[in-house]
Amino acid sequence: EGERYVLVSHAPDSDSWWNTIKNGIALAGEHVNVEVEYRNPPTGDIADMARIIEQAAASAPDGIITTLADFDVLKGPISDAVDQGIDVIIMNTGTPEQAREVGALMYVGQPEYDAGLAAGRRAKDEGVTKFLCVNHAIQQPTVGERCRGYADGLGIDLGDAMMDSGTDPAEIKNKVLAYLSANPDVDGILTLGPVSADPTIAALKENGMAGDIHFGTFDLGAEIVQAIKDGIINWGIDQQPFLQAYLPVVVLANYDRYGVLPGNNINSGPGFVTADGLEKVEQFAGEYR
Amino acid sequence: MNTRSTHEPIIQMRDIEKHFGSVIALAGVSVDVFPGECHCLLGDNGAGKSTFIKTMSGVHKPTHGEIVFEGKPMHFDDPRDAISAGIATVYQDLAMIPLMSVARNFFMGNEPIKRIAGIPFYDKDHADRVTMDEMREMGINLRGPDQAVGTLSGGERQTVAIARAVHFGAKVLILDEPTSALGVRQTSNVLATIDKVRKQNIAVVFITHNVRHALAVGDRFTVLNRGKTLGTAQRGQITPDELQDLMAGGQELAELEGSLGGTV
Amino acid sequence: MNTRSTHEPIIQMRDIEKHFGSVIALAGVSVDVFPGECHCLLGDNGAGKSTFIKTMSGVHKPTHGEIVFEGKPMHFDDPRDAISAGIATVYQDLAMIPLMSVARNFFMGNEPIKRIAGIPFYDKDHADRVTMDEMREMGINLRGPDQAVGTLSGGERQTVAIARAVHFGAKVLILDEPTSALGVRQTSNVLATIDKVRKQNIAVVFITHNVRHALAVGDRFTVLNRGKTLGTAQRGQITPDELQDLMAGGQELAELEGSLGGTV
Amino acid sequence: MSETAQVTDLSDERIKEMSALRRALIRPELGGMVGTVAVFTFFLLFAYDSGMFNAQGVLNWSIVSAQFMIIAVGACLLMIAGEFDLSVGSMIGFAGMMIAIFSVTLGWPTWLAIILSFAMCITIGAINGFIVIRTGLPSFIVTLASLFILRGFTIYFPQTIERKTIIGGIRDVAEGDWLAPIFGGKIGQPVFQWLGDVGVIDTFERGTRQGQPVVDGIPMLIVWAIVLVIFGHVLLTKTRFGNWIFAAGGDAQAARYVGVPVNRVKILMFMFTAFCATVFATCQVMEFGSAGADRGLLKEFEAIIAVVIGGALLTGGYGSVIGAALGALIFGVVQQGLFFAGVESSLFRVFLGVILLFAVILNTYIRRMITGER
Amino acid sequence: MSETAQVTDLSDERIKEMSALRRALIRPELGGMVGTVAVFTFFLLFAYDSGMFNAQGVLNWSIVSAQFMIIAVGACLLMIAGEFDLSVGSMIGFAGMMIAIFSVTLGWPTWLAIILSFAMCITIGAINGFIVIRTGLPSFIVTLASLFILRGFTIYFPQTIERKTIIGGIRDVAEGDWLAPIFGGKIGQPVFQWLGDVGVIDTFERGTRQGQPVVDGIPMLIVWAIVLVIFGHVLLTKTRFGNWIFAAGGDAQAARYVGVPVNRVKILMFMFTAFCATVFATCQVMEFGSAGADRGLLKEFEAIIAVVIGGALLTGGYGSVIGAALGALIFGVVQQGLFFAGVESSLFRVFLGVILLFAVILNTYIRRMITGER
Ligand SMILES: Nc1ncnc2c1ncn2[C@@H]1O[C@H](COP(=O)(O)OP(=O)(O)OP(=O)(O)O)[C@@H](O)[C@H]1O
Ligand SMILES: Nc1ncnc2c1ncn2[C@@H]1O[C@H](COP(=O)(O)OP(=O)(O)OP(=O)(O)O)[C@@H](O)[C@H]1O
Ligand SMILES: [Mg+2]
Ligand SMILES: [Mg+2]
Repeated sequence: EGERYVLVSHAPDSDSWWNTIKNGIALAGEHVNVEVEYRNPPTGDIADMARIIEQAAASAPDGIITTLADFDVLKGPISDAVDQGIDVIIMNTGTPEQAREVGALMYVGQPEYDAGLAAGRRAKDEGVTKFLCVNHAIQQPTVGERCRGYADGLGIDLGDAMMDSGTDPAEIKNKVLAYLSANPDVDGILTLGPVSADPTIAALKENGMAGDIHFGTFDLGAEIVQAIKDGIINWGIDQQPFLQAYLPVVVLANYDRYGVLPGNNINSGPGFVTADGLEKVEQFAGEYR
Repeated sequence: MNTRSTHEPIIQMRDIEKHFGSVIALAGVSVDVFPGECHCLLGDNGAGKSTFIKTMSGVHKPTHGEIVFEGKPMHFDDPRDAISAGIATVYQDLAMIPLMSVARNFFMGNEPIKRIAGIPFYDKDHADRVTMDEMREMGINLRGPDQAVGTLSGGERQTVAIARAVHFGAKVLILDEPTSALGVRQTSNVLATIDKVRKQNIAVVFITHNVRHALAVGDRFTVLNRGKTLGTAQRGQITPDELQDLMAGGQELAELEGSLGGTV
Repeated sequence: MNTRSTHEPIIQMRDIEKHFGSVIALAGVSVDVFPGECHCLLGDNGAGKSTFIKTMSGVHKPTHGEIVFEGKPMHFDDPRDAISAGIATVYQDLAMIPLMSVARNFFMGNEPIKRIAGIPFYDKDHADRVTMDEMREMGINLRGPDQAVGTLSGGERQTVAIARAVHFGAKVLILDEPTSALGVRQTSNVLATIDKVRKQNIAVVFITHNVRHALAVGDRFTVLNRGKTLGTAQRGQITPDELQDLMAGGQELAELEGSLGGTV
Repeated sequence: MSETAQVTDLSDERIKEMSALRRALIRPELGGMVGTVAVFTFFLLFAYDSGMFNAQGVLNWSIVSAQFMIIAVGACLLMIAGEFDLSVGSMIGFAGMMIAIFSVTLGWPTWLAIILSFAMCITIGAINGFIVIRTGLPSFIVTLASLFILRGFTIYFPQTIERKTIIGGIRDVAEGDWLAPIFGGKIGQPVFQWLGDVGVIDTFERGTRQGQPVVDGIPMLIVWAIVLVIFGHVLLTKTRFGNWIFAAGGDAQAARYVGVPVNRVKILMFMFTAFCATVFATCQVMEFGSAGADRGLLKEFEAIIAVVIGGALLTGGYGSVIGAALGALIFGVVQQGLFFAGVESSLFRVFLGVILLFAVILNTYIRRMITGER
Repeated sequence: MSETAQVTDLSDERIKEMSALRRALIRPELGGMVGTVAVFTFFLLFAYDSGMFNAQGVLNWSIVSAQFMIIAVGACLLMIAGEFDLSVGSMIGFAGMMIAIFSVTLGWPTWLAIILSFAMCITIGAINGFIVIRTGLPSFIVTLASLFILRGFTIYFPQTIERKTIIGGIRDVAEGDWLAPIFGGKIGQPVFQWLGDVGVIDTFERGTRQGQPVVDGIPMLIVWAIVLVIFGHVLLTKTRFGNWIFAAGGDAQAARYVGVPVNRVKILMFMFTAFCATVFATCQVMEFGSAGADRGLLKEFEAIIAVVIGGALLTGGYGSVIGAALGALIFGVVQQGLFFAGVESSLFRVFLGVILLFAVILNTYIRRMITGER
């Protein structure tokens, strides 16, 4: 009772996707009656994140839940924490192998590259031949992996298909418009989250390609769900962030209390959300979905 | 000229004190200024001359003392109040804004207005025309009203500043060391301008270090020393040497005169 | 005093021209300066006085003409060269850095060095001591060597600047309008300092607008006008009025004298 | 007197005369104009057939430029008044978030939410100005502090209240509101429909909007940009207040001494900058229907860059709103044009830096010619 | 002469005397000292038992503060010399990326990669300085341009070469290199082992390092910070060159006239700032083994904030390296301390803004007392 767990993410303050994570740990904390904290580097600098993991370790919590946004950078601090006797669970980014290497109990999440690869394969089956990947966080290496995976899944070279879109919605929208008009043979779009997906939806509505062009996206949000319903987005890849946050807390609490631990890693995604069965998603998008 | 002093003073400064934190810049100074006279304010560096005229022109509020303007006690909250009452000041260095055109500088703070559809616009034509005329009158031939003040010489700038003050119907014109950076020719220019202004029955307060400049145009002379006034003298009642002595304090000057030949 | 002029000149400026883009600031000026004399440079605003001494002190390179220093032609690439040759200059406004202490200002560019383990450190003790001594000698009592220059008055700053130049063994001391912003007392102080310096057989080049200041200390007088020299006169060969006339150009002054009583 | 006049004439003879053509050309906006021409020439040559110059393409870079213009006008006037504001970006995020919280979370009418946000942001602008005036600190520091404070609250509020940092659904609650279309609507639809019908503009060939013109109206964003640029230009060059702005930035003390209410001018300019940032935020929120905590990141720099490219002096007292607008145009056209021209998008920053550098050097040269500065 | 002296004496009488204690207290660093005491008091009260003050916790905020110190020293000297550098953050990213590309992608020896990166960055610093000096443009603009240019290349290079924006594996290639440990190593291991053995420091409870102390040495990062602070402080206050730095920033023209080589001083300070940024980057790369395109984001502001909190004047000519170091300490302690105290992380920015504002107001007051400025 009353154990303390810290979740450390690599996301900058304003990244909206992580709200689901916050809500997930908060709910889990209530459910199993433990204290949970969320920490992140304000600008998304992974080197700063390493300091935060060290800081978390210094405050001697019962467990740390963290991402492996950059294995090289985070390997040291995480294995130090493990050796110090703190239980660690890796969530979100990273791979099960890397999680094992740093000594984490388990991995809950969706390896970025693999998710991209799965998306690419599916898009290939659906007839995509040339694509645009809208990257709103070009300086953050992890999300870019999704574009690489997608390209490999399609079996084509990434080339200049990854766009540095920035975060301003009007600029994203107009950059997408410009790109599509300069490259009329593009028949598939991949966005990496709500920040880039929402303006891209607006762009497609504006140039009349909505519903015409193949459109896949990562992560869900209110607008994305609506667009899936409207047939603008073919599918959203749901890595179910809620599970990535909720499960580790529950697992850690139960491990601390009763010594029980699932025997395997948990892949919370990639799950493809399509127009079928959207009510729940719609209701909780951005909050628990 | 002295007959003018029998008029009512246009501005009376009574027992003005001004403290800056722990610095006592003025320790009770009283001066009366009459219309149509040139009142010279003399004194050494740090005597408080600039501080004194800044209280007169609304930049500083006196810590203690009273300003009576045209018979009524006045409280200037900022320079605008003093300017609209008719007190125009040309400050030591800060007369003009170099990057702005002469015309815009000339009308700065008093821009002429032209209403189009009820909206007040800056009347550029009027401003340009007036500026060119006034400047020509002062003997400065501008390349155009849009010429930047930064391209004028120091004396020309002083002249523009004085012309500006006079143009806006000042009743009192305060000049803080207008000649200190000027050459002979430009100094004569400024002194001539002062003379001209005085003859329009405007009161001029003229600050200078230079006794000869003061004597050239002054009607009355007040010497400040370390924040106190050493009294006011009428023109003709005082010789240049007496004035010089008053400013510097006697002995020391004598000592110097020996070695330097009495020409300071 | 005039006997000194028979020596070899320490610095000869031969036919100096200086153009700034399309502006011709100096159109061929020649001046000789002798050790132990005070050479006054007079002239109206914009005559080119500052430009002239800046070519002498290495700030500007002359467009044309030659500088002969102690008999050898010199080419100063920047002020450091001139300073190390022995030409020290006190500029019009830019003598001191207000936020820095007096001692650091005094030694600026010539910091004393103390080697500890072979590493050259700034010798603060020495700098502080020398500064306090020199300042006391000049009649300025500092609160401490760490007092910021910003707290000194204008005259005090000029005095510090002159003391600094003399201290570093200048053979030629150039002063650009050191007295223009000063009161009587501080002016006397500066003039007395010039006199003292001259007696140490240092050549002084003294720029001023004020004929009386010039006559008080000058041995020879060169008048510049619109980038040209109007010739050099010896002390005693010229009256104040002649000098005044030379600076301003005659007629105009006469015109003014009429209305202002001849005391400009 | 004639004597003196002659002397001054002579003095002018020492300076070479300028030809009338040269004098007409040399204006603060010249750098911006040259830049604009250069940029358009470049893209006309290298991206002509990429769709950059058809109706859709033009609208595309116009919108992006309009966004920059809106904040550049505020930043320009403030810079001319001698200050600058690093909190513009955070203010954009904050304003949008406030509208979202008021209208979606609290359920207040959209017009009220918009008006309240304007009031709050303008107040914050005034506080920025007030602190700068009262403490005499450089505005760099003061607004750097508000950059952090505002961004902090923009993240903190929605997170504590709504448990998320993007609040959506504003379009739905704004349905039927009278004020919202002024920021999020379009004008001129009939004209564009007609242009589409007669074939001047392409029409959609497929999809849900088949037969409609590809450009169906001018977004209010562009209207706001034009209105603000005209307003700023007139205010600056044609009114008394404009003269005060120059004076306050040129030499605050000198201006104060001749009776210009410098403090009021500066505070008003801080408020105007905040107003422009809020216009930007409101247009964005109304167009996209959501407010995010990361909106407006780095916009303060982009505004300053546009203004500086447009010929304004960073230290105040000199500049032009038209120039700033041209700077924003250059900025927008280059940013979008690189996509049209197919240049690797991460090189945009490199281009931006290089353009900035060349623009300021050119502008410095022009300014020296105009003002005779040395 | 005694006469004159007396006069000056009198002149001083118009000013109230300061007590000796007060005079001893009033130094440029005072604001930083007061802030440091306040910050530590605060966290000792509110986060004492959170682990913030055990060996590991101390090391944690020490490292973060040391990082800030490294860039603050450079920024401080440059600011005192009258310029500032907004490209520090981009330079950090760029330097790290260059090391990664040279050593991993091109396979060159690590020492060569490090030295080459230093050479490149210092050259870029020199170019920044050179442009500022030659064009007379404000360094704000020039370094803003390099901010964008460098960041652009930092993203462009790895993306074109390696198709990703993060390059890892540097630790592996740096194995056995002679230069790498100077940036990525630790010192004092025996001492800490002993401390761990006697129980002063916690030891690891499991894993390969069981029995070793949790803090097993002082990272070179901290050593570099201390060395740079001492170097900067000595350079500034104890050498001739330090006097020139003050002079160059106080009034470049006046300094030039008395023979101070102002241009050289400024360019050297730009180079030193670049050097500090590269030290930061190299330490980071060597510790973490990878370089990312997002490294160093906003670090330029953090450096400036630390310096300003430490009492330096934004416009140059006044400041102290010790003050800047204290500013960095405050910054680091607050940033990490808020985590220890469990404060919502978005509020960090709010705190930062408020601290910045109070610090500069306090510092302005102190500076006025010291310099007699009005
Ligand atoms: N704003 C201020 N704050 C503090 N002290 C001030 C301020 N203004 C002036 N003083 C002080 O008040 C005294 C009088 O200064 P003031 O400028 O009035 O002298 P002045 O007679 O004009 O000298 P000068 O001939 O050099 O212009 C000086 O000691 C000065 O240091
Ligand atoms: N750096 C420069 N660039 C262009 N013109 C210059 C420059 N410096 C001086 N001038 C011009 O050269 C001429 C001579 O200037 P200078 O400063 O030498 O005059 P001065 O005799 O010192 O005047 P004052 O008595 O006002 O100090 C002036 O017309 C001035 O405008
Ligand atoms: Mg004065
Ligand atoms: Mg001069």
